[in-house]
Amino acid sequence: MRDVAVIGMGLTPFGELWDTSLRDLFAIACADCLEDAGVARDQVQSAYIGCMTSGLFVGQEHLASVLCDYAGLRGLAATRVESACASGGAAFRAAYLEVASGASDFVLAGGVEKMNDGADATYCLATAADQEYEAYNGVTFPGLYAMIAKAHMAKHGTTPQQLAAVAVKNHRNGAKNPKAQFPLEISEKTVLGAVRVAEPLGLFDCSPVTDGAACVLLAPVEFARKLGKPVVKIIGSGHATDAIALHDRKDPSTIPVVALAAQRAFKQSGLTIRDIDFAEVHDCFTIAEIVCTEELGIFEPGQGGPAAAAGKTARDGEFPVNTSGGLKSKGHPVGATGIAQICELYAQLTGNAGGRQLKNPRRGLAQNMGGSGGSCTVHILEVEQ
Amino acid sequence: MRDVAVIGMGLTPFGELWDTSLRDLFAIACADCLEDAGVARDQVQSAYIGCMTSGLFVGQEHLASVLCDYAGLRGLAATRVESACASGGAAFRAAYLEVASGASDFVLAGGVEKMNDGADATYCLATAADQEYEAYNGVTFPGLYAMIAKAHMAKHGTTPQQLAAVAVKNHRNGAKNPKAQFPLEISEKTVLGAVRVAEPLGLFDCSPVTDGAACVLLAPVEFARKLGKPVVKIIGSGHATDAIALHDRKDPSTIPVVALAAQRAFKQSGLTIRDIDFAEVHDCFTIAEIVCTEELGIFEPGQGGPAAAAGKTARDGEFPVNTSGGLKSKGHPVGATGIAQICELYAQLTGNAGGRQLKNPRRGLAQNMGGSGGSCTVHILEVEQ
Amino acid sequence: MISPRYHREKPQRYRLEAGKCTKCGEIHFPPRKVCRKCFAREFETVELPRRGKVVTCTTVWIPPAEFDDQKPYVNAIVELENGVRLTVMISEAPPDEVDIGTEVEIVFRRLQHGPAWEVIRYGYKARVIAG
Amino acid sequence: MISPRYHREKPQRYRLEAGKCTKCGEIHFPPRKVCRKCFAREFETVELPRRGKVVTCTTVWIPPAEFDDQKPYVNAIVELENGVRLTVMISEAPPDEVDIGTEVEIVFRRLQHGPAWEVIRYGYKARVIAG
Ligand SMILES: [Zn+2]
Ligand SMILES: [Zn+2]
Repeated sequence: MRDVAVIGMGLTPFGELWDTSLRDLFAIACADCLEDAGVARDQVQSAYIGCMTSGLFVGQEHLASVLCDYAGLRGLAATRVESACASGGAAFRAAYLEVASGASDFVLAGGVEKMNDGADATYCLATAADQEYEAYNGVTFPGLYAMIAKAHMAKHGTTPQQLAAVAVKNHRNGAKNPKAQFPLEISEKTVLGAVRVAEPLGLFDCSPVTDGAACVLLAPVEFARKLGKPVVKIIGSGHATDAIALHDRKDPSTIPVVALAAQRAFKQSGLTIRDIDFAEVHDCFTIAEIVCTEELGIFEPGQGGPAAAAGKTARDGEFPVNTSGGLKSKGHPVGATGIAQICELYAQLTGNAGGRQLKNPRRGLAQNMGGSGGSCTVHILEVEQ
Repeated sequence: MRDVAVIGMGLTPFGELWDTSLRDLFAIACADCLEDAGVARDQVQSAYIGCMTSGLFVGQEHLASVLCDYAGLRGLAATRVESACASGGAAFRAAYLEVASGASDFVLAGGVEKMNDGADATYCLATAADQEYEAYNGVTFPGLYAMIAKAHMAKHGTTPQQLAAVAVKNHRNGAKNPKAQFPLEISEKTVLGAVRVAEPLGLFDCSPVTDGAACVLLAPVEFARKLGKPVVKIIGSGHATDAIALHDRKDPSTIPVVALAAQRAFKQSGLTIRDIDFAEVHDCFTIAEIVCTEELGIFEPGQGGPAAAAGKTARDGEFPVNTSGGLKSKGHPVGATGIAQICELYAQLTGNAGGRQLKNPRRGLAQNMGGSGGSCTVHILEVEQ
Repeated sequence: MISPRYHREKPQRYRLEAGKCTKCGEIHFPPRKVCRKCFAREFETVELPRRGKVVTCTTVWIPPAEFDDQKPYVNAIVELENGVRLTVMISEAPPDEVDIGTEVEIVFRRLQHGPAWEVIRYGYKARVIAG
Repeated sequence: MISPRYHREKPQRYRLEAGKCTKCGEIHFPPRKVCRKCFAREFETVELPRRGKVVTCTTVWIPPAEFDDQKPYVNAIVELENGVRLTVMISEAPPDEVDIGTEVEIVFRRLQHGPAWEVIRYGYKARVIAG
């Protein structure tokens, strides 16, 4: 396989963008990405676009056709990819493999979701769970993660304060991100006192409903080296699936699909978590960030909560997690999230992360998860020094 | 890139399968495919599954997770791929590229659609067109192809009898296909006298609403050569998109995305249409087969109709098209169709096509199209001799 | 049709507002964020001309449920005088009066009323110009 | 919920019918076409036991629209006596009576009635067994 690099990124603002349609969101992110990369649109040979459920959110399928058309990319090979909230990560992996194979040189990986368009978001998102044997019985997505939290608390003594620490930290990071939906700091008191969604999760334990799009452009590393910019290589890609229903997995205090995807990415790169400087982690709910930091091996099982409370995952902590603000503060347009994570890695590794810039990070990891843990992708990016 | 072969296939019966759910359809096709290939399920590293709109048809997304779970394939990397009615072809291409890249050895390409589950199929299918600027104004999918037919008739003198010849021929082929939804011969009189759907198309010019699933397994050619079976190689893969709205393309009597995808597949294989022995062509409507045989170069522009009427595309004609019965007689579960076409190529090339077997075909082509021509894949398969 | 999407497209459906690329002059209907011809990203708003000709058409006998009360109706692709094309429903003409080349004008009409819990949809149709 | 899908799952929702692999004995609920454990494809129908314990649970305060009249309600994952797990709604118990380890029995109930044009959904819930 050829070595592959990310050579440009584009990201719309994240938020409730009532005036901007699904197709326009993608067109903006795509145009920004190609400008950033400095590559002409007719050089792009292929695109993979992550989107969870445009059919339910806005009544439109055949996304590769409509989105590329409106982005001015007519003619290229383009495919929409879906794996619930991991759609973006899955699109990135498919784009990576196409460049690695040698079939194409310039491949776009995009993601988009238009969630504020009148549809019932709770219903639409529940289609990422088992519709017949979970959602049918009244369980919501916050409800599934609440059951994970309950099990984690019972097994490890994780506390509501530790969950709140994740939200507080991610909002502190998001406040430095001009694209974030909620770029404002919040206090532990705000999180703990918020309206209840599904016990033990309150409103501030949950990521918001967001419109947004993100794109990155991939190319062979040899090409990237000619650009005179930092060269950001993809050195590991892991992808895994698991049973869709939470009740069909052994221990609801764990999300094993994350460890499996990470293990594959680490194996490819020949690294361990100790070689990674920072990570974007799928914090759809505060408990998700805690469990995922354990599954990734950043902390031992049960230590994710105490570590968050101790500031270990803060921007100046020993292992910064979600410098972008995460899904929690930046927003979570489900199909776009996996690509937005890659954008944050790329921004940090090229030194363009503005007020939230880490000091000379060398390797970042992005972990993007579908449903309650039915699918996961993990990617590791490294900047050449 | 490594050379890649198809080493097994599985196909459910096609039809109105009220007793079989989306997940069960896929599980059956997948299990049949792995048995046919003789590969253990834990060797399968990855899967791409084409499905157009399970969100609208059955209210379920996150397909890669639920389908692999119910197929017993838990843990592998799996992604759902969507490009309207070309979803299956897009899944096949992604699977091909993953094996070609060297990232994985055994990759499943599947497709599934559960269309008979209570949802309004006309609405669901219209999401493959521009929902805001086509469907909003009352146009249906048969309506779009009817406008293509009208333009083709005006430009080339194509007749309703020539359209009918496509339906009669495909039903003659489908009558020999035990998996076909409507395995029965029909007469020109039946086609011309049928209830009108959208002028000049009647009911028998249209493919039916179908439940079904299809899978093929891909592996490196070196592995395929050890199996003691005919070795069926993928020698060309082309994929293209175009504007989603028919009114945004220059000439509605043509479907240029087909020619573009074919050109890419021919370029890769170093062949022309003259080197191909037979084809599965996307006959979602009779006019589609006529236009596509022209776009593929089998016939000159305007000659698709006369050629069909003259029997040139019959099983014993100079260029057999849709020996499977095509979408028309075999059925058209939209996400599965592109894979079912590959199954027919594989069956013909390995000598397993039963009563519809061609005499020693060497190379077959599969053309799978999305919407009214917003996307298309073309694949060329060759059996080693 | 749910209301946020409906409201966003009103300038197009009620007034045929298009986007003209300030760099190359290409007119896009509906407006786009990126010019399909030159990839520029600035546009001015222009209204489309109302007259045009039928490029191709069909009579729909089996419509989606929400158009069922209007069947059979004619759908057409119309090319307006400035070359922009629209998919329209033909208003107030029997099917046999519409053919390729038929001259039409764009008019504002109710398209359908849908189920009770949805917005009533309005927009453009095309009417045959008496010869 | 539209009716073909509803009717297909009735044996599970009304009678807790599961599929037991005739080769390895693994019990699947709902029944499957392929055994997740041994990949065999033949099954016999068995009914699930009715008693079990709560593995984890939550109180849902913000439900989807169609469950709004029942809020707050408790969802739980229940492990039945034979090890099979189900996601259920808890019937007839205030939230604070349900916790990890709580013993429950499966009962047949109306789950919700949905909008007027849909089927009324029935199925299983779980009831706390008085201690
Ligand atoms: Zn321009
Ligand atoms: Zn078994």
